[in-house]
Amino acid sequence: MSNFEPKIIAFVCNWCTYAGADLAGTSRIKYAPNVRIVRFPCTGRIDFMLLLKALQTGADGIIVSGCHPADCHYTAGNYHARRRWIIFKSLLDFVGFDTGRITFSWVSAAEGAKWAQIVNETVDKIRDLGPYTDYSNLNKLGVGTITEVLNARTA
Amino acid sequence: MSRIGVFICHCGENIGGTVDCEKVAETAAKYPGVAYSVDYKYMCSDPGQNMIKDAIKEHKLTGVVVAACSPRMHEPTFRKAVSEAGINPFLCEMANLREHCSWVHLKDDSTTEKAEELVKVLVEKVKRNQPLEPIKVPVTKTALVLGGGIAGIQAALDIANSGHKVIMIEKSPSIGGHMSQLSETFPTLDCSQCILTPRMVEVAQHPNITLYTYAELVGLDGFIGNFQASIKLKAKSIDHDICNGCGDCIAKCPIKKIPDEFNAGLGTRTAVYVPFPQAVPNKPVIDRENCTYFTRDGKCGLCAKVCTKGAIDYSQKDEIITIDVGAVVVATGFDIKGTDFFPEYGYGRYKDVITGLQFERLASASGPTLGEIKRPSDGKVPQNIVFIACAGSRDPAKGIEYCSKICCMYTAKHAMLYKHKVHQGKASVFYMDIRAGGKMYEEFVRRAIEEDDVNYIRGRVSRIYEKNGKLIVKGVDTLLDAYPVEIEADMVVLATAGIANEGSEELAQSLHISYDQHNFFAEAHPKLKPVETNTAGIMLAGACQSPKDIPDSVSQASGAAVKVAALFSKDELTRDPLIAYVNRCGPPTYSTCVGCFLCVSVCPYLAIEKEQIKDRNGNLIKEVAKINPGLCQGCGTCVALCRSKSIDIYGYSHSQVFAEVMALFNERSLENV
Amino acid sequence: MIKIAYFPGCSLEGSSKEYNESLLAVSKEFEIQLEEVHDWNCCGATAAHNLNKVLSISLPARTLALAEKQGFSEILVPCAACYSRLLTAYNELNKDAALLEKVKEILEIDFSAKVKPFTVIDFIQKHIQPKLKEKVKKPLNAKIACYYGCLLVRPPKLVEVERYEDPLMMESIVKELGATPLDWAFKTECCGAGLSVSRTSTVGKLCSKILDDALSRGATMFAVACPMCQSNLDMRRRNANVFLNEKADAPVLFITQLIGLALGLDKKELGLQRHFVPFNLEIFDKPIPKETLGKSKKVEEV
Amino acid sequence: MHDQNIVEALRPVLKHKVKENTEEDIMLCYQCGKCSAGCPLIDEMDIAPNQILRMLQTEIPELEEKVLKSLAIWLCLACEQCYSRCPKDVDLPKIMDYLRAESIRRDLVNPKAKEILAFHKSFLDSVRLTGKLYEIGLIAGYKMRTMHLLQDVNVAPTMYFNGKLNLFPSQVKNKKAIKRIFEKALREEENK
Ligand SMILES: Cc1cc2nc3c(=O)[nH]c(=O)nc-3n(C[C@H](O)[C@H](O)[C@H](O)COP(=O)(O)OP(=O)(O)OC[C@H]3O[C@@H](n4cnc5c(N)ncnc54)[C@H](O)[C@@H]3O)c2cc1C
Ligand SMILES: Cc1cc2nc3c(=O)[nH]c(=O)nc-3n(C[C@H](O)[C@H](O)[C@H](O)COP(=O)(O)OP(=O)(O)OC[C@H]3O[C@@H](n4cnc5c(N)ncnc54)[C@H](O)[C@@H]3O)c2cc1C
Ligand code: SF4
Ligand code: SF4
Ligand code: SF4
Ligand code: SF4
Ligand code: SF4
Ligand code: SF4
Ligand code: SF4
Ligand code: SF4
Repeated sequence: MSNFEPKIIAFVCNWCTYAGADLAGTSRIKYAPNVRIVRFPCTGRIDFMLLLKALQTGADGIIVSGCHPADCHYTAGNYHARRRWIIFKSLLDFVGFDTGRITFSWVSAAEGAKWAQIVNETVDKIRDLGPYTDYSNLNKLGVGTITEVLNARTA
Repeated sequence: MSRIGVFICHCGENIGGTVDCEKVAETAAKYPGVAYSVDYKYMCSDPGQNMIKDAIKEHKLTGVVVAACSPRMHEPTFRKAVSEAGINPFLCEMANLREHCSWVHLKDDSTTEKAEELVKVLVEKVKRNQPLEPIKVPVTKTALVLGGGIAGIQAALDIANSGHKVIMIEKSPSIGGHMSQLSETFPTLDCSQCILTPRMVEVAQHPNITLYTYAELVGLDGFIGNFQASIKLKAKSIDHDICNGCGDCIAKCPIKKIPDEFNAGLGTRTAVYVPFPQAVPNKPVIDRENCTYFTRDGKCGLCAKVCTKGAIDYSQKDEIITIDVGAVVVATGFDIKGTDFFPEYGYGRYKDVITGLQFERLASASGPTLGEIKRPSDGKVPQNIVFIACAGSRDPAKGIEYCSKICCMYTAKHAMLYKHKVHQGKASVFYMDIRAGGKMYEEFVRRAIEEDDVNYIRGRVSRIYEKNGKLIVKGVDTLLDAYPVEIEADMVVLATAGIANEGSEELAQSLHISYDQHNFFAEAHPKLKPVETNTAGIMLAGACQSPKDIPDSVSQASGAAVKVAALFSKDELTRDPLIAYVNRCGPPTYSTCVGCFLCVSVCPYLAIEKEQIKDRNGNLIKEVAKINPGLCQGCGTCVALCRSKSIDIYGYSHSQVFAEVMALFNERSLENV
Repeated sequence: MIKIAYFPGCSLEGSSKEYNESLLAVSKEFEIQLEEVHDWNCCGATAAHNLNKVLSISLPARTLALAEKQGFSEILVPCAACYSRLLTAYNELNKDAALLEKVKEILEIDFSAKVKPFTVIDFIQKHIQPKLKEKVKKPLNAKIACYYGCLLVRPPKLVEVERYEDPLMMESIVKELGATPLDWAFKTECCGAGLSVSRTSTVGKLCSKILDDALSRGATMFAVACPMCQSNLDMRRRNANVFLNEKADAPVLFITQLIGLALGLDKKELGLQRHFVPFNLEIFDKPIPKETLGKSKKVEEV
Repeated sequence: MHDQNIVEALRPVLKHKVKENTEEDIMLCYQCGKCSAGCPLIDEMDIAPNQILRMLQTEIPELEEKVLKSLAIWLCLACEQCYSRCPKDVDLPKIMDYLRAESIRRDLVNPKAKEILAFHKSFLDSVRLTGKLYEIGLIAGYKMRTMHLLQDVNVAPTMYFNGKLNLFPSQVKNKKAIKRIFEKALREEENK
């Protein structure tokens, strides 16, 4: 396990965290290369089924990050995201999923250094937790089926 | 079958120095659906763009991924380029290899591998992109200006002079704001009223400006170019169309002891009042919270008896009007902290410990002392006066952590005005730093010290208490090894912090604009968009954004006015069509929407309506959600929320985002899904 | 009969016996039983926290632990310095789990540090004041400077007193005793506290400023709620008088002694003979001097 | 030269030690002087409270030593005035506690602080032996340490006659427990 490199996927909003990660770039702040950013208009858009999908298909850890409370570009999307996350988290806890694999945070457009720090911390944490192997259990939550339905409909 | 073109940019050494761009291009060429893949030194240069255009034609591309810098930098550039080559601009996406990859990682295999994956993600996305047309919306060429301080006045006049209509709303009975309360203004010491009053009058008389005083915004719906403002016109209890402003009612009103807001509580006023002699409009209103006719069931009524014009109308009601406007300038200004929140300065108990604004009124020729500096407790002229800078500012423990910006300057001004009026008096200023960054500002402060002999002491005052009619001010001089300084002052002026107005949070929420942690309204970008907000069509001017002096407020107001004028220069607006929609299909389902309308409650822009689907005979079959494309801003909250997955959103559709995730890690999906 | 855990502290056994005596006497009048924590020890005062942090937490922690074992959840601590030490220990132990473990190991007692200390002022406000007015037999005719010193009101983050620069709790109590509370500026200035023995003249100087402010505003006596304040203003009066133009002779009484007097308790029972600055009941017969100041707004109705 | 730099880099900086041990960040202080302005002992201190923090901010070894040798750290009464008014929430009294302990550890105690230290030590002796403060014992111990044999002769008799002095110490029953606390706490301190 010594050379295990965790795969981290980051779901970020366009206005705050994506821009914050841009700032980390323009400031040349170095951080672990394990993270892949997927851009969303707002954390409010993030469907938590996506998180499960990512875990099911190979992610070891996830970062969800958007604007600070009260700073949402769309006024309130991040509140809705947070509310849904709380419910979702209890569901995950219920099925015995280690929610430590999911980092939920706020990073503003001005917080390049914070972004780098969150990535590094998450990578370290997931490295300690080891690869995620319990993914077949996620089928219990119906991930596979929902995605298939979706793909069928929106293809 | 998709034919995607992939264009990998080196950005000179910026990307190429860390990422093996050639290898990325080679790998990308093997991704399913990729028809063409190439790397080049500077993709955004003219030759780079031509390369893309040529490839589109030559390889009959159906989509383009440019893997270069952040899309926040060059997405518009490349979308424009592809559309010039004849494909829809929304079929172009950017992979961020610079800010999110080469600049933040070291040069090694894992970085190149990451670059490859980032490209792969966007290839999968762009395959599912749809051609979209920008949304066109008409523009209502009337601006709403909220707040009638100097910032609002300047913005209103500039917009009106560029030929557009302006509605101005001021919540108090007169426009003028804080500037009308000031005595003389730094750095030139010209009389505040003298430069302000002509502009106030110009606002009132301008044919393009409609002024509503004693009015408040109650709601704002709509979007850039097409807002609907609801405005509450508070009952003035006087018909201003009839009233001639003679003032007889004011002279007779028996309720005379109301603390006068205009004089910062230093004087009193009557229940029917004009806030100050130069007020615009110069006609009174009745303050219903204090008039006994209202507080004690019709008692008094004197003003109605003396008014020869019959203008008094106790039966007037608050009225709500709705106005269509195309843009909004928020110029609601600021407030200052009182003296009561300082435990160590007496909890606001000492009458002769006053705020800077109160000092302005004492120094003003139109103030309660007619410009003579007299202390509030006994009317004596203070012989020894102390000013305390940063009172509550730069004080995270008790006040606010930021610097209020204007107080160094007005404190120097106050000390100077005092010395000009009380020649033999002694003036001391306790300060921490002197912040005088502006044209002629440093010179102004030096003049106070060098010519007017104001005693500047570097140190924060620990305590003020009263003894034998004197205020004992205890500090140290930190430039003299913390030498104790104890001054027996006759009056103390606290330069209290400039803070956001009470209720600014609610106002921001009803305007859908963001605000910072101190409740000041937030600009869209701290340097490059200092007058816009994050909500298109709403601009900021003046001290509602952060404490500002008059020159800064006026400059920003003119900037906001230009933004409004530029918006009004077109008849139609276009904007990105990345918006949500509820699916529709043929009978018998019509839509998978089950009509729970949970989405309606989460949409921050009230963009979701109910739609009735009826048969030919007009019988209701089903009620479903419908999104108004004019209102939807594309946040996607409804998309994630809808349990029946009936809503999707262009640009971030279910199929796009799932494909992105699956593109990254498909090893498990093969075994499991 | 209400039962309350009680930590008198060393000075109430020694140099400030009268505080203990008057507190017990008054409590009895209100049918409150103060039960001393069994085998309590010294809080370590300033000496411990000046020299050794772990010691400065462990000493008061032992008393907290013993009180916990005896089934209490709160503890009355009349000395402001002890109160400050116990409250600091309470807070640190609740904030820092590692420290709690360490202290448990040092004390060899298993406890959870959940016993919260409170002051005599808290005690009076909660248990005495509501029934005080009806019990007052001899209203006090005096202008009383209520002196709080430092540690009853500071640091505000720890002690949670609302108006920590100008507290009004004792004022509202003496008002119910029929006395006039003084509006003055030095209520919370420091008396020199722990320097009493080692730098007596410093203490004299600090006390002289406190005396001067109160007396120049017409105070006839002082009310205190801390043994250190009392002994510095009383026992060190000679050292303070050196710095004053006129010798100060206003007595310094514990708030509990004042309550006792108003209830009609015996002078001796309240330990009033123990003071350095003599106290005579005649003081209440003298007319109250005119207020020398009147510039500030009146203290809000207390 | 090079070695000198390494030595310098490894030197324990006092302000860092303060932070490790008290969690108080000396860099928060912006030198407004409010603490000194209200300090009851400012007239007698050789270094004002804000200056103490300033000296530590500089990281200059000579100034750090000057602080540890100062009388001011011993005069501080922990009256908490400065902390309750500091705009930056710097807990000066807590920092002072640490500086005193460090001053003892490095054997830099100001000679003029002899009385104060003697008082504290006598106080703790009394507590160690009896579990409580035995005032006569305290004064006796203090006098032995300082040789101020005549101090307070004027108040002691009155104290005695007023019943304020106990001739025999009141004692904690479980003296072993107290002894143990002292031993363990001192060991803890030495391990720093
Ligand atoms: C003591 C003092 C001295 C100063 N001296 C100087 C000086 O010498 N030189 C200088 O350049 N600057 C000086 N200033 C700064 C100057 O006052 C400000 O720069 C200026 O007032 C800012 O103008 P504004 O229009 O942004 O805000 P304001 O003057 O605060 O005006 C805001 C207006 O909006 C109205 N309003 C508020 N909320 C609403 C609402 N919800 N709906 C409708 N209307 C609303 C208010 O009633 C007010 O009329 C001084 C400030 C102070 C406090
Ligand atoms: C060391 C330094 C650091 C700074 N850091 C920051 C910072 O971190 N953040 C920040 O907000 N600001 C910063 N600034 C300030 C910032 O640089 C200025 O605010 C900004 O550049 C001003 O822009 P400008 O367009 O007014 O002037 P300039 O940037 O000076 O541009 C003027 C342009 O006009 C051209 N020009 C001059 N004369 C003529 C002529 N006669 N005809 C035609 N063209 C002419 C010049 O060639 C130049 O291109 C910094 C400035 C300096 C010096
Ligand atoms: S497209 Fe972006 S990454 Fe490429 S050269 Fe231009 S700025 Fe650099
Ligand atoms: S209401 Fe009547 S009396 Fe009052 S100012 Fe107007 S016209 Fe004059
Ligand atoms: S009715 Fe009201 S406003 Fe008119 S005079 Fe009487 S109190 Fe004044
Ligand atoms: S402008 Fe000057 S007085 Fe005002 S907060 Fe800033 S530094 Fe302090
Ligand atoms: S949440 Fe979905 S199902 Fe419910 S009303 Fe909205 S679109 Fe229809
Ligand atoms: S995406 Fe949905 S929630 Fe967001 S603005 Fe559009 S309709 Fe409203
Ligand atoms: S009051 Fe606080 S910030 Fe000011 S000098 Fe003292 S410690 Fe520093
Ligand atoms: S705690 Fe110490 S430094 Fe602070 S004011 Fe009191 S005596 Fe001075």
